[in-house]
Amino acid sequence: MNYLTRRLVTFPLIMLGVSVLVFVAIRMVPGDAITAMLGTEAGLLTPDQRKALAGYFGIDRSWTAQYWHWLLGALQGDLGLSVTNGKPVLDVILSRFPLTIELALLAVVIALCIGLPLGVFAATRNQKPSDLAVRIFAMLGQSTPSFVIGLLILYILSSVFGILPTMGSAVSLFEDPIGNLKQLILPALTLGFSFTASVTRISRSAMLDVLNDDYVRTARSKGVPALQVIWRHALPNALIPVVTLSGVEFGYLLGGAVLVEKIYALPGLGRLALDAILQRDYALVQGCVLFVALNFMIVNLLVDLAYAALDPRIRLGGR
Amino acid sequence: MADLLRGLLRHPSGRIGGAIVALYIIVAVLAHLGVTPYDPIQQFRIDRLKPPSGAHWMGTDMFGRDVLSRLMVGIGQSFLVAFASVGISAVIGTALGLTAAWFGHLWDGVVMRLMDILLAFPAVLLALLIIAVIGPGTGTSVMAIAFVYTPIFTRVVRGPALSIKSRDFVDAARTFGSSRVYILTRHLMLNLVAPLTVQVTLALAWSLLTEAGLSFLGLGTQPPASSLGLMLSESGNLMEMAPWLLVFPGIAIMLGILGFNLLGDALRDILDPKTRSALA
Amino acid sequence: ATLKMAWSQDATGLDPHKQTAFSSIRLLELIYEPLVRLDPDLKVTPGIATSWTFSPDAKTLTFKLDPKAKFHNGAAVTSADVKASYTRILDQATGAAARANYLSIATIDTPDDQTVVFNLSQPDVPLLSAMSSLNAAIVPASEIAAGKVGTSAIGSGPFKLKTWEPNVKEELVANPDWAGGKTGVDGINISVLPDESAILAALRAKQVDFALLNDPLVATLVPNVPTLKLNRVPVLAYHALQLNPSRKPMTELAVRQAISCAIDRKDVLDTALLGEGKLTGPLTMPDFRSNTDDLFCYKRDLAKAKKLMADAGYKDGFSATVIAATGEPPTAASEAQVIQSQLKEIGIKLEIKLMETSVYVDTWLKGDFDMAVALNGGRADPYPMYNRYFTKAGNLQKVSNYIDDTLDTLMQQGRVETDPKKRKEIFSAFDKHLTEVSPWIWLYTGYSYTAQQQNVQGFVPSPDGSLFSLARVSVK
Amino acid sequence: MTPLLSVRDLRVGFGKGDAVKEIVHGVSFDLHPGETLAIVGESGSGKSVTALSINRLIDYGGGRILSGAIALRTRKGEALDLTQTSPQRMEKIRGAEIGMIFQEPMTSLNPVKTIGWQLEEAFRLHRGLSGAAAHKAAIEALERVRIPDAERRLGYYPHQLSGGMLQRVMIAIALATNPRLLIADEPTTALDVSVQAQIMALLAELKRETGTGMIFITHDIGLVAGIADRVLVMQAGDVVEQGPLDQILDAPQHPYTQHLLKAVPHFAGGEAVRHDFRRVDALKQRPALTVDDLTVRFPVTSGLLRRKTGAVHAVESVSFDLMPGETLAIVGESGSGKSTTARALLDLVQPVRGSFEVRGLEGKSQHRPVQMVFQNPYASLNPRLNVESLLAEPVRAGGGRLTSAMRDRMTYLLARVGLPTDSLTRYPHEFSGGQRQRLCIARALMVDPSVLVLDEAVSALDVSVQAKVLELLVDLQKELHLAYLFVSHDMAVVERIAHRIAVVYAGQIVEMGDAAAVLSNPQHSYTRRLIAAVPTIERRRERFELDTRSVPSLVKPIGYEPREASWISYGPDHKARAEELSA
Ligand SMILES: Nc1ncnc2c1ncn2[C@@H]1O[C@H](COP(=O)(O)OP(=O)(O)OP(=O)(O)O)[C@@H](O)[C@H]1O
Ligand SMILES: Nc1ncnc2c1ncn2[C@@H]1O[C@H](COP(=O)(O)OP(=O)(O)OP(=O)(O)O)[C@@H](O)[C@H]1O
Ligand SMILES: [Mg+2]
Ligand SMILES: [Mg+2]
Repeated sequence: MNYLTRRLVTFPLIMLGVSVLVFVAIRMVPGDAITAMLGTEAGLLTPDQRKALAGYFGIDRSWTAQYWHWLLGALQGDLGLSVTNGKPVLDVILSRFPLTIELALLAVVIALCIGLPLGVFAATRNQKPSDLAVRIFAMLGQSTPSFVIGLLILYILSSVFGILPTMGSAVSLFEDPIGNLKQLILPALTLGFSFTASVTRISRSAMLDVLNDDYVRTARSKGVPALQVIWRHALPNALIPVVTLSGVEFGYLLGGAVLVEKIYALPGLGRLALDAILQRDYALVQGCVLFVALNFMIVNLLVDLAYAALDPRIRLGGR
Repeated sequence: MADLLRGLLRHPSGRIGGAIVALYIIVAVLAHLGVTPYDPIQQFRIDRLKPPSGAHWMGTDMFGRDVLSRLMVGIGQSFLVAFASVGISAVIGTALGLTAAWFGHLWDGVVMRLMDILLAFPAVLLALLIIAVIGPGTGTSVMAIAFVYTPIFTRVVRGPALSIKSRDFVDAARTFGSSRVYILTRHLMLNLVAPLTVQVTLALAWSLLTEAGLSFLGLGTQPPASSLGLMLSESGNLMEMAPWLLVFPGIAIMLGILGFNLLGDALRDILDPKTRSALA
Repeated sequence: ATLKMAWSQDATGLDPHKQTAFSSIRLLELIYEPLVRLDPDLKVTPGIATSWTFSPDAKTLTFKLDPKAKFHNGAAVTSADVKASYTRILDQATGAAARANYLSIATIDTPDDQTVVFNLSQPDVPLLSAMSSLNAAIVPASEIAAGKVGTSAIGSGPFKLKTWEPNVKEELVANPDWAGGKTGVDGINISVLPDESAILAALRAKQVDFALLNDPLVATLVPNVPTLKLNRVPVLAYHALQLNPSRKPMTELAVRQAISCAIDRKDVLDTALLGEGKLTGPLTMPDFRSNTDDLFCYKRDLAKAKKLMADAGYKDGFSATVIAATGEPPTAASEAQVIQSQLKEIGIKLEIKLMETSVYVDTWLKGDFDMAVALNGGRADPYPMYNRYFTKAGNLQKVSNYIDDTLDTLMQQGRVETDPKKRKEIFSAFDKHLTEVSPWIWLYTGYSYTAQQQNVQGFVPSPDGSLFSLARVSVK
Repeated sequence: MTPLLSVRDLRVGFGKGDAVKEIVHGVSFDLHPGETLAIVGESGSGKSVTALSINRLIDYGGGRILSGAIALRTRKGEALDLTQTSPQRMEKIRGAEIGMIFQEPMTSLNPVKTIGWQLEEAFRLHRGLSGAAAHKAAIEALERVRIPDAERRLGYYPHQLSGGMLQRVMIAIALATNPRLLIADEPTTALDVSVQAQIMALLAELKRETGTGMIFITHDIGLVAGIADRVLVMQAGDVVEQGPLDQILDAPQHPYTQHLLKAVPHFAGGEAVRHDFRRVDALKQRPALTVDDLTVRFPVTSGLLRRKTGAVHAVESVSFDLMPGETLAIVGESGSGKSTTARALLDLVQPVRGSFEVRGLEGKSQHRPVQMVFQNPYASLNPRLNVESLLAEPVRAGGGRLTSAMRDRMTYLLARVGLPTDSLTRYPHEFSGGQRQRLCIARALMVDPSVLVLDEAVSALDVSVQAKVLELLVDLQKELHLAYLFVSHDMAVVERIAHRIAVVYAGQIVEMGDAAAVLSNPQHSYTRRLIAAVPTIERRRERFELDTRSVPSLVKPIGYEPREASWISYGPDHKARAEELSA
C-alpha cells in the first residue's frame, strides 16, 4: 500500500500540472468566447461593449488572476460557470459523464468478452488454421480506424435496414435499461473494435508465454487435466498484461470517444469537451480536461489495484 | 542490419508487412518524383465524380482530380507525417527516458511527472489544442502527434533502461571508468534498439491513424495537397454519391496500418532472443 | 403531435440581443418576437406591433402594439417592455451585437401601453427592416431589471422553451396564449446531430420528422429517398472571395479586377456546391438583385484578366494566402480549392489555410489575410447589409479595407431615400460600382435546406432561413 | 523382481515432419522399486529430455518420442507402455504414479496461487480429498518435508519463501500422492551449498521412508555419491556407460566418465591446495591490495517519506591484505556479503567506513590497477558490441586510443586465453559460456591490472569447462604475477585455486588463513558446517544431516554497531573469530 499512497501523493501534483497546461493552452488559441458567440458580428462591437462582454465572460482580468480565482474555486469543488450552458461546470460535466463512462465500460466489456476467450483459444491452437484466422481478424481489427467503421455501420443500418440506434439524447440506463443498451451497443462496438482486436492479440501472446512457464509444466507433472491447466493455472497469470492494456485503453477511451460520440450524436464528455473548445468556454474546457485526467489516473490506480489482486508479488511486496 | 532483413524475409508476417511498407514507400517516392498517372491537383471539370474506369482506375473526385494520383501523393504525405512525428518523438522520448533512468532522483521525478501530466491529458484534445494554437498544416500535425507520443516513448525507454542500467555489463563498464556518455550511448542505447524498433512501428501505425483523424477534422494536411485522412474526410458526405472516394483511401490506410503492425510483430519476434533461436 | 427535429449546430445562448449565430436565431425566433418580422417574400409584416407609421421626414416611427400579445410568464406586452428592450440594446454595457443598426434612435416615447414612438436623430428608412431582426426582440422589462435575460427564455413567441441542453437537445412546448393563434404542433423536440450524414440516416430511419441541413452535398441526397421531401429556398447570405485591398498587390485595382475576371463563378458553384445556388452580385435580396450579366466580368474572361495583370505589372503573377473556415460553410474548403485552381491560370499561386471557425473569425476581424473565402449574412435591406463594410464610418472597415467616395455617397443616399423606385436605382448603381472596383469577388448565393417527412405539412421556407413557419406546421 | 520402470531404446526428437532433430539417441535402463538411478552428464547432453519423456511432458515442449518403449508397472500391477498411452490416461498417471521435481524452485510454482492451494490440488486430483481433509493432508505433507510452522505457511505465496523452502514444497507436492516413481531433475543446482545439503538429506530420508524409485538427474557427479544406487552417464544424447555406483566411481570404463571424474574438481578436505606460493617470501614486498576495516551498509527505508529505519550490514569491518601473485578466496553462503566486498573495491558501492589501498604499477600509465571478472559471462558482455569494441573499452575509458599496438595486445591476449584470433569481429552470442568467460578475463587484462577480482567467475560454467578456466587462471597468475581476490561459494573450486581463504558469515570474516590449514582444520563452527555440506565422492552413502539453522538477518536498526571481534590464532597463518557460547 506504500506504493499506492505514493501514487496518491503525486495525484494533486499531476492535476495541478494538467490544469496549468490546459489553462494556458486554451487561452493561447486565437479567438475568445465573444467571437465564438457573435461570430463576425463581433466586429460591430464598440470597445465599451467588448469590455462589458469580457467582464460578463470573466475574461477581462489577467491570466494569473483568472487562474488563481479558478484554482481557489476548484479547490472548494467549484469549477466555475460554463458560459455557454449558464450552469456550473461540474453540473454540466456530471450530466454528460455517465454516458461516456458507460460507453467506455461497455467497450471494455465487449472487448474482454470477445477478445479474451478468442485470444486464449488461439493460444491453445498455436499455429493451427483457427489460430491463423483469429490472428488475421485481430490484425485487421487493429488496423481499421474507428470512424470508418462507425460511418459504415451507420450507413448500412439506415439505408439498407432503415433502422438506427437512438441518436441525439441519451436514453437513461435507470429508466430504460433495454433502450439504453440498444442505443449504446453499436457505438460501444465501434469504439471497442480495435480494442477487442488488441485484447485478442495480447491475451494470445500472454497465454503463449505463460504456457511456456515452468509452473505450467509443474501443474502438468501433477496430472492436472489440460483444460484446468489453462483456466486455473495459466489464465490468472496471463491476465496481468491484459489488465494493463485494458486500463491504459480505458483511459484513452474516456478521452478518445469524441469521434464516435460525434458520429452517433451521443451527448458524452468527449463531445462536450470538443464543443467547449470550439465555443471557447474556458471554464468548461478546463473542467472537462481535468475530469478526464482525473479519471485516467483513477483508472490507472484501479489497474494497479487489479494488479495487486491478481499478483500477490505486488500485493504483498517482495520477500 | 543484413541479419535483420534476412530475419524479416524469413518471418511470415515480416514478409507481408515488409512488402506492404516497401510498396508504400516506393509509391510515395514515385509520387514525390511526379510519377503519377495524372497531376494530382489538376482539376478536370468535365470529369467530376467519375466512377473507376480504364482512364481513372480509382475514379475521380468532386474536382475531377484523379483519385489514384491523389492516393499516391496522399500515401507519401501520410507517411511523411508519420515518420517525421514518430522520429521526433522517438528521439526526444528516448533522450528523456534514458536520462531519467540514468540520473534518477530529482531529474527522473521531474521528467516522469511531466510525462504523467501529458499522458493524463486527453490525447485528441491535446493535439487539437496544439493545432488550434499554431494553425493547421503539415508541420503542426507532425508536432502535435510527436508531442502526444513523446511520453509514451519516454516510458517505453525508461523501463528497460532502468533494468539494463543494473546489468552486469554496465557495472563492468563502470569498473573500467568508462565515461557516462559512452555508457549511455554504447551500452544502454544499443540495447534499447530492440524495444524501440518495435515501439516505433507501432507508433507509426498509430500516427497514421491520428493523422487521418486530424485531417478528418480538417486540421491536418491542407488542401489541395492530399493525405489519406484528408481524402477520407473529403469523401465524408459524398459517400453515397461516390463510394469509391471512401473505399480506396479507406483500404489504403487500413493496409498501411496493417503493414506497420505486421512489421512490428515480426520485429518483436526477430529481436527477441527468446524467439529468435526458434525462428532461425 | 410533437415535431421531432434535428440540426447539426445548436444555439450558443438564450439572450436574443447577444446571439448572432444562425443556429441561435433559428431557435430563438420560435420563442421571442420582435416588433415586426419579415414574411417569406421579405416584406415587413406585423410582429408584436400590429401597425406602424413613418413620419413624412422619416424622423419618427410609431408602432401600435397588439393588445393580445403576452409574455410566457402571463404578463401583457406593453410599450414599457419595448422601451426597456431597446434601451437595453443601446446600452453599451449589454454588449448587444446589433446595436450599431439602431444608433439613429434618439429617444423613445410611450404615450400609452399600446403605443411606442421612436424619435430618430436622422432619417433612417432601413431602420424598420432592421427592427425585424431577432436581435431586436422584445423581452419583459421585469426580466431586464432582474438581470435574467439569457438565463431564462421568457418571450412572447409561439413556443416556450422547456429544456435546453446545449449541443444535445431542446424541448419546446406550444404557447397556448400566443397572440398569433394556435400552433400546429404541441411542441418541438430538437436533437443536435453534429454529423449531417447522421441526420440523413435519422430521417431515413424516421427518427426525425424535420431537419435543417447545411451541406448541399447531403441535401442533394434527400430527394433520392421517396419518403422524404426537401425544401429549398435561395437565401440572402452570399459566398464571396474577399480580397484585402490594403495588401499588396490587391491594392491595385487592375489586380483585383483581373482576379474577378479570372474566376469562373459558375464553375466554382458547380463544383463546390454541385450547382446548388445562383450567381449574384453584392445585393442578394430579390427586390434589389441585379442581372449578373450586367455586372463586371461575370463571364469569365481570361484574356482580359491576363492583360489586367500585365498592366498592373504582375505578368508572372504572385503568391498569396487564402483563409477559409473548416465546416463554415461546409463547402469552404472545396471553394478554396476551385478558386485556387482557377487563379493558377493567371499565375496567382494561392496557399490555402483552413482554420477552425473561431480562429477564422478572429483572423478575419483583424483583417489579417490576403484573401478569404467567406459566407457573409444578408439582410432584407441593402443598407444594413453593407453599411458596416462600405461606408466611411462602417465599423467593419478594418475587414473590407476598401472605401471610395462613390460607395459612401450612394449608401448615404440610400439610407434617407423613402421612395422605393429611387432606392432601387441608387443601389443598382452601388451594385455595379462595387463589382467593378472588386474589393471582393461576389460569387453566388446558396440555398437554405430543410428536409422533412412527407407527413409534415405547412412549412414555408424563407430566404432569410427563418424557421418561424414551424409555428404553423402540423404533423399528419 | 520386476523393474518398476523399464526404458528401451528411447529416441526423442524435436521439430515437425522432415525437420525432426533427434536429441536422445536410444536410452535404455531399468529401475527397481526403492532404487535410485542417477543420470549424469554435462549440460545439453539430453538428461532433461530423457526425464521429460518418461512422463510424456516432452509432448508439451515441442518434442516427440520417435521410438522405443517405456514400460511402467503401476500400483495395480499392470504394465503400461507410456509411449502409447492416451493423453487422458497420462493425466491420471502423472502425479499419481510419477512425481517430478524441477531445477528452478523459484519459477516452478505458480506465483499467483498459495502453496497451500497448489498442494491441495494434488490431493484433490488424485485422492479425491477436498476442504478440511485436503487442508489437513497438505499440512501433513509440509511437515513431512520438515517445514516448521506448516499450517501458517500454507497461506504463503511462492515469492514469500526462500529457494530451499520452495524446493521442499515442490518435493512435498511431488510426494503428495506417494508416487512409485520420483524424477528429480537437478533439484539442487539452483541452491546454495548448505541448502543443497539439506535437500539432499531430505530426499535420501524420504526415499528410505517411502521406498519410492527415484531418477536423480545431475551434472555434478560428486553429488551422486551420497544418494545413487546406480549411475547412468550421458553424453550428447547417448548413454556412454551405466552401472552400480561403486563401479562407476571406482572403475570408470568410458573415457568420458573418467574425464568427468578427473577433470571436475572434487573437494578433498584441503589435500588438493596449491603449493606454488609462499606467503613468507612475499611479505617483504608491499601488498598488492590492503583492505582495512571495510564496512558497507545499505540503508533500509520505509514509509512515505522514505525514512531510514535501519541498514543492511552487508560487509562489516573486513580487513585483509593480498600479495602480488597470491590468491585470497572469500567463501561463504549466499547473501553473506562476498560480492559487496568485491564491488566496494571497484567503486561500485560506497563503503561507509574503512579504506583500501592498491599498489599501483608505477611507470605504466592509464591503468586501473583493480579489474573484475563477473559471475555471469553472458550478462557482463554487452550483447550488441563485437569483441574488438568490448576489449577496447577499458583502454578507451582510460583515455587510450585504439592503436595498432592495442590491436596487437588484443590478439595476444585472445590467443593467451585460448580464443581463436578471428574472434575480434564476432559477437558474444557466438561464443560458448566458457569462451565468453575467457573473453571477460582477456578484457580485464587489457589494462595490465595488478589485482583481479573474480566474483564467482567459474560458478556459471559447466563443470568440465570450469576446470579449464581455473587452469587458465592459475597459468595467468604465474605468468603475470597477478593477485587474485577469488569470491566463491564452491569449496571444491576454492581448494583448487586459493592460497589463503577468508570465510565470511553474515558480512563478517569469521576465519582466515592458509588454505590448507583452514580446509583441513576448520576452527569456526560456521566453517565446519560449510565444509560438512560439501558433497564428495568419498562420502559414499553417508547420511547427510538435516541442518535447518538459517543465517541471522543482516538488517539492523539505526545506530547498531557489532561488537569488536576477538581473534584466536591457530597457527602461523590461521585465525578464527571467537564465538559466543549462546549460539
Ligand atoms: N524445446 C526444445 N526444442 C528444441 N531443442 C531442445 C528443446 N529442449 C531441449 N532441446 C535440446 O535438447 C538438447 C538436450 O537438452 P536437455 O535439456 O535434455 O539437456 P540437459 O542435459 O538437461 O542439460 P542441462 O544440464 O543444461 O539441463 C539440447 O541440445 C537442447 O538444445
Ligand atoms: N544495492 C543494495 N541495496 C540493498 N541491499 C543490498 C544491495 N546489494 C546487496 N545487498 C544486500 O547485501 C547482502 C550481501 O549481498 P552480496 O551480494 O554481497 O552477497 P553474496 O555473498 O555475494 O551472495 P551471493 O552468493 O548470492 O552472490 C545481501 O543481504 C543483499 O541483499
Ligand atoms: Mg536439464
Ligand atoms: Mg555474489
